[in-house]
This record gives sequence, C-alpha cells and structure tokens, in this order.
Amino acid sequence: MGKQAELLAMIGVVPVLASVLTAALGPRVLKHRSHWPTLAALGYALVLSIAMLFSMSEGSSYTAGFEWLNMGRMDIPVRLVADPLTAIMLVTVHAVALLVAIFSVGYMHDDPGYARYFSVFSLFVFCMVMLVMANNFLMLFIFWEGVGLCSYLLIGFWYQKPAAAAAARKAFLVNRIGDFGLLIAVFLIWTQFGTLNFAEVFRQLDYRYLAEGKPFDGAIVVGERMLTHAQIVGWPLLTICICLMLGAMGKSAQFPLHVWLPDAMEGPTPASALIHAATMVTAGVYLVARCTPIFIHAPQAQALLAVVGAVTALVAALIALTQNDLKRIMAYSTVSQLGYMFMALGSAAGNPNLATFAVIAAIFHLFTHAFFKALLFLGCGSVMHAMGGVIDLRRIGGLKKLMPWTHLTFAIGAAGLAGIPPLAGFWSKDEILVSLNQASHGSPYGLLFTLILGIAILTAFLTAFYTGRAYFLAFWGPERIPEEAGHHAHESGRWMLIPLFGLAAGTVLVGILFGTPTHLFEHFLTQSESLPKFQAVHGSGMIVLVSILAAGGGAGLAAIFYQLRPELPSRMAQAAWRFYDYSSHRFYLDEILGLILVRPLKGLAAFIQLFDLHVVDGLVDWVGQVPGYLGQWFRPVQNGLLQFYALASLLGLAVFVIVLLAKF
Amino acid sequence: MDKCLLLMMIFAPLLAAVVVLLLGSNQLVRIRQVSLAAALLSLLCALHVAWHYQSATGRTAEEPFASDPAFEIRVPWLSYLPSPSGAPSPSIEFHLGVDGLSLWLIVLTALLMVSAVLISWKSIQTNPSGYYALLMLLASGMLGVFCALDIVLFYIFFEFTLLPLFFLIGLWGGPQKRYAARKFFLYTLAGSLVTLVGLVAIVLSLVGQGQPMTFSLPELARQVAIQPLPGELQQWIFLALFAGLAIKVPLFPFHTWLPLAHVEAPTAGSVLLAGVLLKLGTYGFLRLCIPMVPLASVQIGLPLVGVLATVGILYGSFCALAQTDIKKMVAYSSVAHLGFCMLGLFALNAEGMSGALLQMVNHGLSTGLLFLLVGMIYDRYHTRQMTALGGLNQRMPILGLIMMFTCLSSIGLPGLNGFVGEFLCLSGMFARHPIYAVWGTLGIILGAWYLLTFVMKCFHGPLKEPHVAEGAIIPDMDRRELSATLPLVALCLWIGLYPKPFLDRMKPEMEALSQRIKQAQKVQVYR
Amino acid sequence: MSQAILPNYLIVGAILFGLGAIGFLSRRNLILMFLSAEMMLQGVALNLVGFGGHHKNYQGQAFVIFMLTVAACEAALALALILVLFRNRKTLDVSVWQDLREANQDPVQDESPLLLEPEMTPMHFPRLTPAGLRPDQAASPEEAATRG
Amino acid sequence: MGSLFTWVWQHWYVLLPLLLGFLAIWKLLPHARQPQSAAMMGLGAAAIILGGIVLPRATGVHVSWMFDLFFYLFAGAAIASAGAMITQRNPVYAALYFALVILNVCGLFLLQSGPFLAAATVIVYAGAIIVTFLFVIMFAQQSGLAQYDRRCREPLLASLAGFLLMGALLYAINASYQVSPRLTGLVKGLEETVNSAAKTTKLEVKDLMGILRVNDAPIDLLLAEELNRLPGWPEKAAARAKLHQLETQVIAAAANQDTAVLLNLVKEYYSLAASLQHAQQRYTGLLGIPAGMQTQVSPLSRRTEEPGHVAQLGRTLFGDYLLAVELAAVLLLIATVGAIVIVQRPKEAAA
Repeated sequence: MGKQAELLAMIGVVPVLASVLTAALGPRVLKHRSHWPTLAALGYALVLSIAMLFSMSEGSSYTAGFEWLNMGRMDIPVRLVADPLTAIMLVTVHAVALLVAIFSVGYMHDDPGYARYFSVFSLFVFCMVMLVMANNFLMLFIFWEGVGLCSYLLIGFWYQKPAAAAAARKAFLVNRIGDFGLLIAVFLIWTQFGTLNFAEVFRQLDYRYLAEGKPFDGAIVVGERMLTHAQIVGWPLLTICICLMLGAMGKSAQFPLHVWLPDAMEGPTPASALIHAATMVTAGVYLVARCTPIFIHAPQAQALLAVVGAVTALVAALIALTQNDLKRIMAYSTVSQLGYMFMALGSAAGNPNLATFAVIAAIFHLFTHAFFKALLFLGCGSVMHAMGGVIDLRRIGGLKKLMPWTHLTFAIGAAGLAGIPPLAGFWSKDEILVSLNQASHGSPYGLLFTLILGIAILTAFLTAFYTGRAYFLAFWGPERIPEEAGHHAHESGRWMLIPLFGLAAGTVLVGILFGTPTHLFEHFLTQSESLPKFQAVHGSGMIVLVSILAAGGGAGLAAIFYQLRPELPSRMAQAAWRFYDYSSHRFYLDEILGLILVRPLKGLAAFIQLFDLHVVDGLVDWVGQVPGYLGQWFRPVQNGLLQFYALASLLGLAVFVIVLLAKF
Repeated sequence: MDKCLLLMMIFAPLLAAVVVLLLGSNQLVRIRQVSLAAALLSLLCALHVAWHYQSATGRTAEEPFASDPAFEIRVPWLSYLPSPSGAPSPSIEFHLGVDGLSLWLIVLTALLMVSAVLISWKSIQTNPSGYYALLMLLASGMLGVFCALDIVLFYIFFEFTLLPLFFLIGLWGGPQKRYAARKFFLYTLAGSLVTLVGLVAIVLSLVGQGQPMTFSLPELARQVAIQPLPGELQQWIFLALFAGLAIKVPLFPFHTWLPLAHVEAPTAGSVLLAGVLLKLGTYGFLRLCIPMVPLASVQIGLPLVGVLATVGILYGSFCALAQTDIKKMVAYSSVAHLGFCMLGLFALNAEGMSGALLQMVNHGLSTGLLFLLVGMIYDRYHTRQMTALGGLNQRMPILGLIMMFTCLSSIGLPGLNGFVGEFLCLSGMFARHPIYAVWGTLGIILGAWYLLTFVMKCFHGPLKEPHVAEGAIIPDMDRRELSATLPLVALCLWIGLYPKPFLDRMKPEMEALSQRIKQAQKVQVYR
Repeated sequence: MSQAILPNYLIVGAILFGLGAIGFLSRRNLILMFLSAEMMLQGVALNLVGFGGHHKNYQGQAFVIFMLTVAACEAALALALILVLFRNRKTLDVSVWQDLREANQDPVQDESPLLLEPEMTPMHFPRLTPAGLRPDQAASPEEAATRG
Repeated sequence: MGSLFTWVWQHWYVLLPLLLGFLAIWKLLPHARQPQSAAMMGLGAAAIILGGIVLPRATGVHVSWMFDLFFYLFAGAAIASAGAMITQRNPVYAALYFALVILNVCGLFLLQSGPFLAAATVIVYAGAIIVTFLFVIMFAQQSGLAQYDRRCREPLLASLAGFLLMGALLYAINASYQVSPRLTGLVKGLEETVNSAAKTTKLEVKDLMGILRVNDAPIDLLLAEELNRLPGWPEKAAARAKLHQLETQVIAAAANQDTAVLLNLVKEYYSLAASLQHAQQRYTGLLGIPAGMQTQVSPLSRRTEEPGHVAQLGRTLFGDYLLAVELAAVLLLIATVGAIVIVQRPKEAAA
C-alpha cells in the first residue's frame, strides 16, 4: 500500500515540479535547455507508470492524499487512486507525451516562447495524469478544466496570430459548454448520492442494481434523505448520464461540439499531437468508461451516446474527404475516431453484460489511436517544419524522396489509421465493430445498432480513403515545395525522427502484442473493480472480412484517385459539386452555430445593455426625479411671508392638539 | 497587546488621515509614505489576527457569533438609561471582535488598502492630501464594519463608508463624476435608511417580547434563538434589511449605480468599491438577515434572492458581453459574480454560505486585481476602449500574464480562487433549489465568453495601441505596480490550490448558521 | 384663598395666548406683531403664576421673572432689528420682507385697494397757554420777519 | 354625526363664547373693505361676559367675594383690552391697550400674591418696553396712519387658528376639572339614601345592600376606580385604607344582617364619595399632578419661616436659582451689546 501510494504521488508531482521549474528558471537561466526538466520528469514518470502497471496484477487500487475541502456535507479529499483503467491511461499519456516532448525539442528549437511551451506542456501532463488518477468527480472536474486551460494556452501559443487567439477562445468556450454539463452532473451526483467519490457512488448503485431484482419496497438512505429505488434509478440517473455525456462531448469534440478541434490546429503541431489527438480529447472517453456503472442504469443515455458517436464519426469523415490542410484532415480524423470510441461505449445500451467488452473496445481503440494519431501528427509536424509552416496539400507533394524517414513512418501511421492489418488500428477497430455487431443482436436497440454498424463500416471505408488521399497527395507524385520552405526543405533532425520511429514501432506492435491475438489488454482491464462482470464476446469472421474489405477498398480507391488517375477527383468533385461544397465547408456547421447560437446571444447582449441603460436605469432616474416633481407642487407654500409660515405652523399645532385631545 | 490590535487596525488609517490633512498637499512624498505606512500597519495587524485567530469553541445554533475573546473589545458607549441599582444598563457598546465571518474580509480589506495606496501613487496629482485622507477614512470605515459586533456601531460604520467614497468619486472621478457620485450616494443611502428601520425593529421587537434590551449582535442572535420573532414580523424585517443590503450588493434590478460609479471612480476607488464595499451588502445579509430572521430568509429570501441573483448572473454577464469599455465590463461582471455570492448565501446551508463568504473574498481579489490592471492600462494609454487596444501582450508581457491569470481566476478556473467559491455556492444552491443553480451555472459559460473575448481583443493579436506622446516608450509593470498586485495573485493561488485553511476558520460559524436555519424551519413545521 | 382658582387663571392665560396668536398672525405692523407675541408671553406667565399659587411655592413666580428678563432682552434686540429693517425699506410692513420665497414665485401683493383711505385729518397739537410777553412784541423786527 | 351633535350640545358653554369671540375678532380685525362696526364690538363684549359667566370653575371653598370681584374685573379687562389691542388700527393705541393688558395681568398677579412680580412687570413692560415701542412707533410713523395697519393678513384663517388653539386649551382645562359623572350619580344616590334613612326608620338589609351594589358592581370597586383617577391627591393613601376598612366591615355587617351598622357604613361611604368628588374637582384629569412631582423646595429657601412674599421670592431666586439669575444677567448684557451693535449704522452709510 505505502509503496504504491508513493508511486502515485510521484507520478502526480513530478510533472508539475518540472512545469514550475521551467516557468521559474526558463526565460532567464535555462533558455535553450528548457526542455530538460520536462524530458526528465516525463521519462521518470513513464518508468513509474510502467512499474505501476506491472504491480497492478492483483487488480487492486491504491490511494494517497490529503484533505482539500471540508464544509458541511461536502468532503473533498485530494486522493489519488489507480486501477487498471488508470494505469493504462497513465502509460499511454506518459509514453506519447515523452515522445512528443522529444519531438518538440527539434520542432520548437528557435521559438521565443520555448520555455513557456515546455512549462505548459508539463502542466498539461500533470493535469491529464491527475485527471485519470482522481478518485472523485470534483477532482476530475478540476483537472478536466486544467487540461482545458493548457489546451487554451497551447492553441493560443502564438497569440500574435489573430486566428490562433480566436481558436483558443473558441476551444475554451465550447469546452465550457461541455463543462457546464459536467458540473451539473457533479451537483446532481452530490445531491443524489451524498458523495462525489467514484467508489462510493458505484457501490451505492451496485447495491441498488442488485436490489432491483429482488422484491424491493423499502427506501434507501442517501445522505440525509430517504429515496425509493425508482426515484434514483429513474430520471435523476438519466439526467446525470446525459450531463456527463455533454461534458464528454465537449472535451472529446463530439458533434455538434466538435467545432473547436479543427480550429485548435492553430497551435504548435506537437501540442496538437499530444493534446488534440492522443490524450486530452480522449478524456471524454475515459470519463464515460469510468462512469460505466452509472451508464449501465441509463440505457437511453448509452443509446444516445452511440448515436452521437455515429453521427460524429460519419460527419467528420465526410468533411475530412475534401480538406486540403493536412493537419485539418488529421483533426477531423481524430474527431471521427473519437466518434468511433463513443459508438463503442454506447453499444452496451440495454445489454449490461456487454458493457465491459464495450469499454475494453473503446479503451483499446483509445490506446492504439494515441500511437498512430500522434505519429501522424508528428509526421505532419515534420512536413510542416520542413516546408516552412505550409501544409496545404495543393502546394506540397512528392516528398517521398526528400523526407524518406518521415514518409515511411507516415505511411505506417496512415495504414494504422486506415485499419490495414496487422497494424494496431485494425485490431482495435475490429473490436469496436464486434461490439456493435453484438449490440445489433438481441438488445432492445437492435435496429438502431444495425444502422450504427453500417455507419461504422462506411466510416471505416471513408477513413481509409481520406487517409490514403492525404498520404498520396503529400508524398507521391511530382515534387512540389513551397517557397516558404527555404533552406529548411530537408529531412528532419534526430530529435524529431526518434519519436517518429518510436511511435511507428508502437503502431506496428501494440495491436498484435495486446490485442485480439493475445487478449492481454482485455485480461488486464477486466481486473478493474468498477467494471461489471466480463462476458467474452467472440468476433465473427464476417466482421473481420468486412473490416478488411472496407480498409483495403478505401486505401485502394485513394491510390487510384490520387496516384493512378489524378484527373478523377476533380471530375468527381464536379459531378457531385453540391456534396463537395458541403464537405469542404464542413457542412457550414460553424456558420450554422454562429447563426443560431452566437449571433442571437450577442444580439441579446446588445438588447440587454440598452434595456439596462434605458429601462432599468431610466426607472431609477425617474424615481429619483419624483421628489423634484413633488417639490414643484409644494413650492408655492414657500412664499416668503413670515406670517403665512406662522399661520401654517399654528394651524398644524392646533390640529395636532385637537387630535391628541380627541383621544381622551 | 492583542486587545489593542483591532483598535490599532481600525484607527491607524484614521490617524493617518489626520496627519495627511495636516501635512497639506505640497508634501506629496510624505503623504504617500504616511498613507502607505498606515495601510501596512493595518495589514500587519490583520495578518496577526488571522494568524493567531482561534475559533471560539462550543459554538451552537443559539450562539453563532462568539468572537475570539483574545481580540474582543467591549466598552459601554451610549447608555440608554441610568441604572440606579448598579446592574449593567442596556447601552450601545463600542464592541469590536473578530469571528469566522469577518476574519477573511478584514484581511482582504487591509490587503486591498495597500494596493489602493500603491496604485494611486502617481496617478493622483490634484490635491493629494485630501485624496489620501479620504482613502484612509474609507479604510477605517470598512475595517470598522467588519469588526463591529454592536448593531448600532455596525450601522454607523456602514454609513460612514459612504461619505469618503462619495467624495473620492465626486472629486477625483471621470467626466461624469458628479452624476455618478450623487447617484451612488443617494441610491445606497435611500436603501440603507430602510435597513436602519429594520435594525431598530429587531432590537425593539425583541424588547417587546420581554427580552432585556441589548444592541450587541451576539446577544441579539442568542435572544432570537431562544425566542424567534413572529413570522410576519420577520418578513417585514427581512424586507427592510433587504432594501438597503440588496442595493449595496447590488442585486439585479438595483445595480445601475454600480457601473456608473465604477467607470467614473479613480482606480483606487473602483478597487475598494468592488473589493470591499459591495461585500458590506453580502456581509450584512450573512450577519443580520440570516441569523436574526432565519424563517423569513427561507420563506421569502430564498425565492426572492434566488430569482434576482439568477437573473443578475445572466443579465450582468450579457451586459458585460456588450461593453466596449473595459471598466464597465468589469463592473457588470461584478453584478454577475455577486449573483453567485447571493445564490450561495441563500442556499442557507453550510456549503452555500461558506462558498458565498469565500466568493466575497475571491471577488474582492479577482475584481480588485482587474481594476488595478485596468487602471494601469489607463495610466499608460488614457483610454479604456477595447477597440483602441490590441496585442498588448507584446508590449507588456508581465501585465498580460497577470491579466490572463486574473481573468482565469475571475471566470472560475479550477485551481484558482474563483472556482472554489462558485462551486460551493452553486452546489449549496443545487441542494436547496436545483433550478436556480442550473441557471446560475450557465453564467460560468458567459463569464468565460466576455473575459476571454476581452483578453483576445486587447492582449492577443497584432499590436495596436492608441497614439501616445512621441518617442515615449510604454513600460511594463514596474516594481510598485508589481508589489500592488502580486500579493493578491499569491492569495488567489493559495485559495485556489488549498482552500481548506480558509474554510476551516469559518466552518463553526457556517455550521451554526445552517443549524439555525434548520431549527427555524422545524419550528415552523411543528407550530 | 380659593384653591380652584387655578383653572380660571389657566383659562385667562389660554385666552390671552390665543388672542396674541391671532394678533401675531394677522397684523402686519412689525411692532404690533411683536406686542402680540409679548401678549402670548403674558398668557404663559399667568399659567406659571397660577400653578405657583396652586402649589404654594415661588417657582412659578421665579420663572416669570426669568421670562421678564428674556422678554426684555428680546425687546431690545427686536427693537434694534425693527429699526434696521425700517431703515432699509422705510416701512414697518412685514409683508415687504418676503425675499426668502422659493425662486420663480411671484411676490404676494395686496389685491384690492383700501375702501377707506386713511383719513388725513390735520393733526391737532396741544397748545400752550399763552404766558409772559407776546413774542412778536419782544423780538426784533428781523426775527419777526424770519418767523413769518 | 349624531355623536358630534351630542358632543357640541354637551359643550355649548365652551363653544358658544368661543364662537362669538371668533366672529367678533374676525370682523373687528382691520379689513380693507369693511369698517369696524359697533355691533361686532358688542358681540365681543357679549362673548366676554358670557364666557365670564359659564367658563370659570366654581370655587371650592368660599373666600371673600372681593377676591372673586377683583378676579373678574382684572380678567375681563385683560381680555377685553387684548381684543382691543389686536383689532386697533392705530398702533399707538394698540400699544396703549397692550399696556392695559399688562396692568390687568399684573392685577391678576397680585391676586396670586405676587406683589413683586406685579411691580416688576409693570416697570419692565409698561414702564420700559411699551415706552420704547411708542417712541419707535412715533419715530417711524410720523406721517399718520399707514396702509398696512388698515388691512391684515388672512383674518379668517388667523382667527380660526387662534380660536382653534384656544378652544383646544380650554377644552383640555375643562375636561381636566370635570368630576366623573358616575361619581356624581353615586354621591347623589348615597345622599338620597341617607336622607331617606333620616325620615323613615324601617330599612331592609336588602335595600342597603342594593345601594352598596350600584348596578351590580360593588361600590368598593367603583370608588377604587375613581380613586385611581386621582394620582396627585395627598390623602389618597388614607382614602384607600379607609375604603379597605369599609369593605371588610360591610362583609361583616352583611353576615350579621345588622341594619344599623350598614346604615352607618352607607353614611361613611357617602362622606368618602363626597370627599372624592371634591378632590376630583381639584386633582383629576390631564392636569392631575403625579405624586412624585410634589414641590421640592431647597433648604436654602426654607431656612426661615419668615412671612412676606418678596423675601421668600428673593430667597427662591437667589437660593435655588442663583446660577440662572446670573446667567440671565449675562444674557441681558449680551442682549444690550447686541442691540447696540445691530442698530449701529455702517460707517460708510453714516458718512
């Protein structure tokens, strides 16, 4: 116990130490060596998390912490807890973060905000780590917003650029909408369960869940109130789940709150790789996975989750088809893949026995996705670095020869994303499809999940297609180098290549090592206490075949379109110009949101301002003038005649005395 | 020694005011030094009190206001009747003390005073002796309100704060200063006169119930606990107290004096107005309304304040969103923030009320900081229009950093002070009445919207600054400005990262008060 | 001596007080107003003396003495003030002094003329009885010429 | 309305002289368009005479008729000259009438054994103030009658206000000296019983007990209640003790069915009620003097029991009120200085 607690505390403390150290010493002392604290901390933390992973064999959780807030019934300790789910998240975060940090050393090397970058980077890792180690909803929320802050700071890293500043604000605000939901969920959980502790909440729910089967007519004491079972498992739980889902949608960029993520690409590419691809955006998935015991009781919410995921996956994939900015394609693919994970999480709707498998599928996809998406982003970064910041696919091309290593790793990443076996993406995507397939049989939402399964397969096809498109346009064909590149147009340096290799290796290996072939991941995660009893689901050969066909078909089509017959795409675009227009304008979602949300609110603000100035304040001023008007009425009384005054006072006195006498 | 601390804290500024007036306007340097010394002395006393403060033990619902006896001063002041028998006659007392309700507000006030003196260092050139004397008078008044444990003394200090600020706005303010000062003064005075009626009603109706006459707040609270006032009378008293306090807070429809006064006031005036004077209203609710008329607070306070505060949060946020003047935006944001505060207060449970008290301190720190920083911008560019400014981060990185920090604290980012207060307020309200809390929570989205828009417009993007004198280099924050802001920043961080010590010192009072509310409701049910 | 005399004194005092009040309110001559006020004082003095007699002590009378003193002071100051006022406007009419009215108010004026103009009867001064020498005989012709 | 009428009917003796006086004063005040009429003067005189008949309280113990005569003389003359003073058009005459008022008031002072006071008032007012005023009047109004003396400001309202106030005061005084009608009835009833007992010797215990229980409230209670209206009566405690004693005796007598004792008790009650009635004429009402406010005379002025009003007044003034006398002297001095300063012409104006 003690040892594990120390491990946890160290994992939490080390990155923040690095952050503070870099912030304090960076600009004056460390300067170009500002990355060392971060690298050291991340390396150390990675070792610790792996140690944690291996010592987790018993499936137990460990805690360490102190009182943070204690008032009334609100008792919030800062307490770290580790279970298998956390351990996996920790390893993923630290591994990807370390590699991205190494990449950043090369990528950011002459930026004036070098120290600032690494300071925020470490802070982000700290927040992310604490987010996954939190043992209660409030701490989770705190670090949930913390990662949001870091994301804001990194998107707006080059704050001189108006686009970056606007994107940063947009990200923060859209996230806040999600946070609103999460906060409401926290309040609801607190009032309904009387505690914010995960384990406590889950235990109570479990108890109730068990009681459901029995003839249960008593009341359950929650906090200070007596509630019947129906009162708790009914709408409050559904509301909690929908609010939690809103939070997850904001952070994980689900439709229609996904609009911030593509804009977030204004930040430095490595930051995008870490935050907006591999780790932070998966926090929503983590949250839903963590709260599986709650979601089990609200199948409607789970179904909604799957629908949202499906819509997101499809819409993002469609948009990605026609984007020309390499990073934006990757951003939309991230959105799409997150939608995939949501679909998986939702697939347990009305079928509690499937829940664990669904969570495993989603988390496994999260795990593999972190590797290949970080790889792809870093690849983009490498290209961008070489091309002097230009990643417009219309202006670059044929970089295969110029940047051979980048090309190779990018190809691996792209294949991983497209789901080409035996790379990581294939295995995880396959599991999701299996889970969806299972859901479409024998659950109350079977028909819905059949549709969603279809969408998932379609999305898989589209994913392979646009990934292939990006890959072929960037690396094949005639060599095109924009003039901004200048003397930079060469293969990236050591600092940037080593992480690429590391991530490529991960992309190739993790699927085979941990996935369906070995079931290691499955076994490990099922030790989690909070997950219901595991029931193995066996994939069918049909699904595997369809998956391979979709991936291969998409990639092949991309090869035909952009390599063999380059004139086809423009003809297609002309033929289906309406669709092309919608897609390239992202279905006008930003505009629609602006029209139905932002503009009316701004109008409301202007109206309220005028209302305040003229009605509320006008009323106050009017009331202030009333004495003046009254005074005008009574002015003639002051006529300056001494005797008139005396007469008035004497009459008054007489009346007063008479009134007084009338009482006797 | 300890007994004199409160006296020293309150009267050091008063003494400084006299000295400053005697010095006359010519000795600018001396004036500043004396004022700063007095403010620092007050701060030292306040910190000493906070450090050595011991919560009186055994606090119950009957006796929520037992101040720390180590610092208590109690001297009969105005005797009501001579008592031939030698028994203590009922008298208005000079009764000062510190308890969990006032402790942090006292520290906040003393801290903000130092900042206020420092920020006025160079910007006040006309008649500085008058200015600093008024500032010091204001400090005395504000500290006095928080220390007063006698209902009449409380009211005296409460009204005493009006006058210096009236002159500060009216003499050293902006172009519309006369109108602003007059409105501020008349509006708040009109309300607080009704409050006086309420205060007198509390004392006299307790006497009417056969209790011995007293003006001491702890005594009154005890009497009310033993024999609560009748329900209808409670409601009238509540409404009377509400009239003045709601204007002071200011709650939604009574807020219009605030933006005007803020915009026109000199920077130090704005800082103290937002940082401390608005708290007099919320503090009044906490000190007078809730313990004295608990039943009315539940019966009419909750729906009334709940609706007004919720509307105020959204309304203030939208107004702030529409502003182009930075100071006006901050002023409207105060309306929203105090909406949170009131929401927490009238949750009437320990979480909500402690959140409200913490939020008072937080708002003092964050909004005080915002006004300080806006003042610094105004000192440099002589404009407060967002449209005229842009990309200031490049010119003044430190100012930009602190501004960013302050805005984040103001929008309630976890890890900074604003969050703890808002969270406790809203969660308290959620337990009491979820609908208000949900609407109030929407306010945090809007808060982020207008503050981040302001940061984006003024501090991000390409550099844009109004024309300043030829060849003049706009400097970043200097040491004086840093020393005015950094203590506040540090306190923001501390409260945000580890609020427990702050909350622990107010915990007994809060739990006693919430206990009292519960008792009042129970009595109502079983009657 | 009769004890029930007190109410009678009070009645007389009240009547004097009321009549004095009427005089003060209606008469426009400054001096008459002052005299009316003094008459009100007399009413009060009667009250005091009556009570003193009722209680068989001298407090009432002592108070009246003080009232006398104050009335004397008052008379001195009032006369002085009346003189100053008269010097300024050459009249004793109190209605002339209405400058302290609200701004924008018209001054109050007597609307109707007097029905009876003050009769300007020639004044009759008392004559001394003639005694001694006739002046015109004793005086020199020059003096007589100047007198004529 | 009816109750108002009843009220008016009950108080006609206050209201009627007041109404007459009001009409007279209103009409007599100098109007611009009305000459003063002799009829109105007659009305005023009638008001004074009527008031003189109905208003004064009957003296309790009869004293020398000279005293009453002089009182009526002085009071009537004072009121008449007061009325004449405020209605006079010629300020010189008004001042002279004022002097007359002063002289009459001084006469009243004399009746209240205040010779020094009377003398001082005559000297100060008639001798000093009036003369000075006359000087001023003559100095200021050499040209004869002035416009403003021939019309007055708001005669109706002014007299209304004055008479309202006067009426209120008179009513208060009247009310204060009214014997409770219940007590009057009680005394009358007891008197009848006593008288009838003197004529016939046969009296039933029942009848006597009946008279002792007036309208079902025991006579003790009634008397105790009436006694409570007399806070300032010096013999109150004795009366209460007596009442208590009678109560116990009545109980004993009723138990014994002893007619003679009971009759005796009725007589005792009669004398007690009569003394109460007498006391109420002097002490009841708003002006009843509380027991705590008994006169306190300092040892200084009580040192000698020497007769002589002036000496005692002097002792009071220079004993009890020495400081006040000194202050009054200072006040006089200051007033003198002030008057001189005020009247001084500004130098340039003088030059």
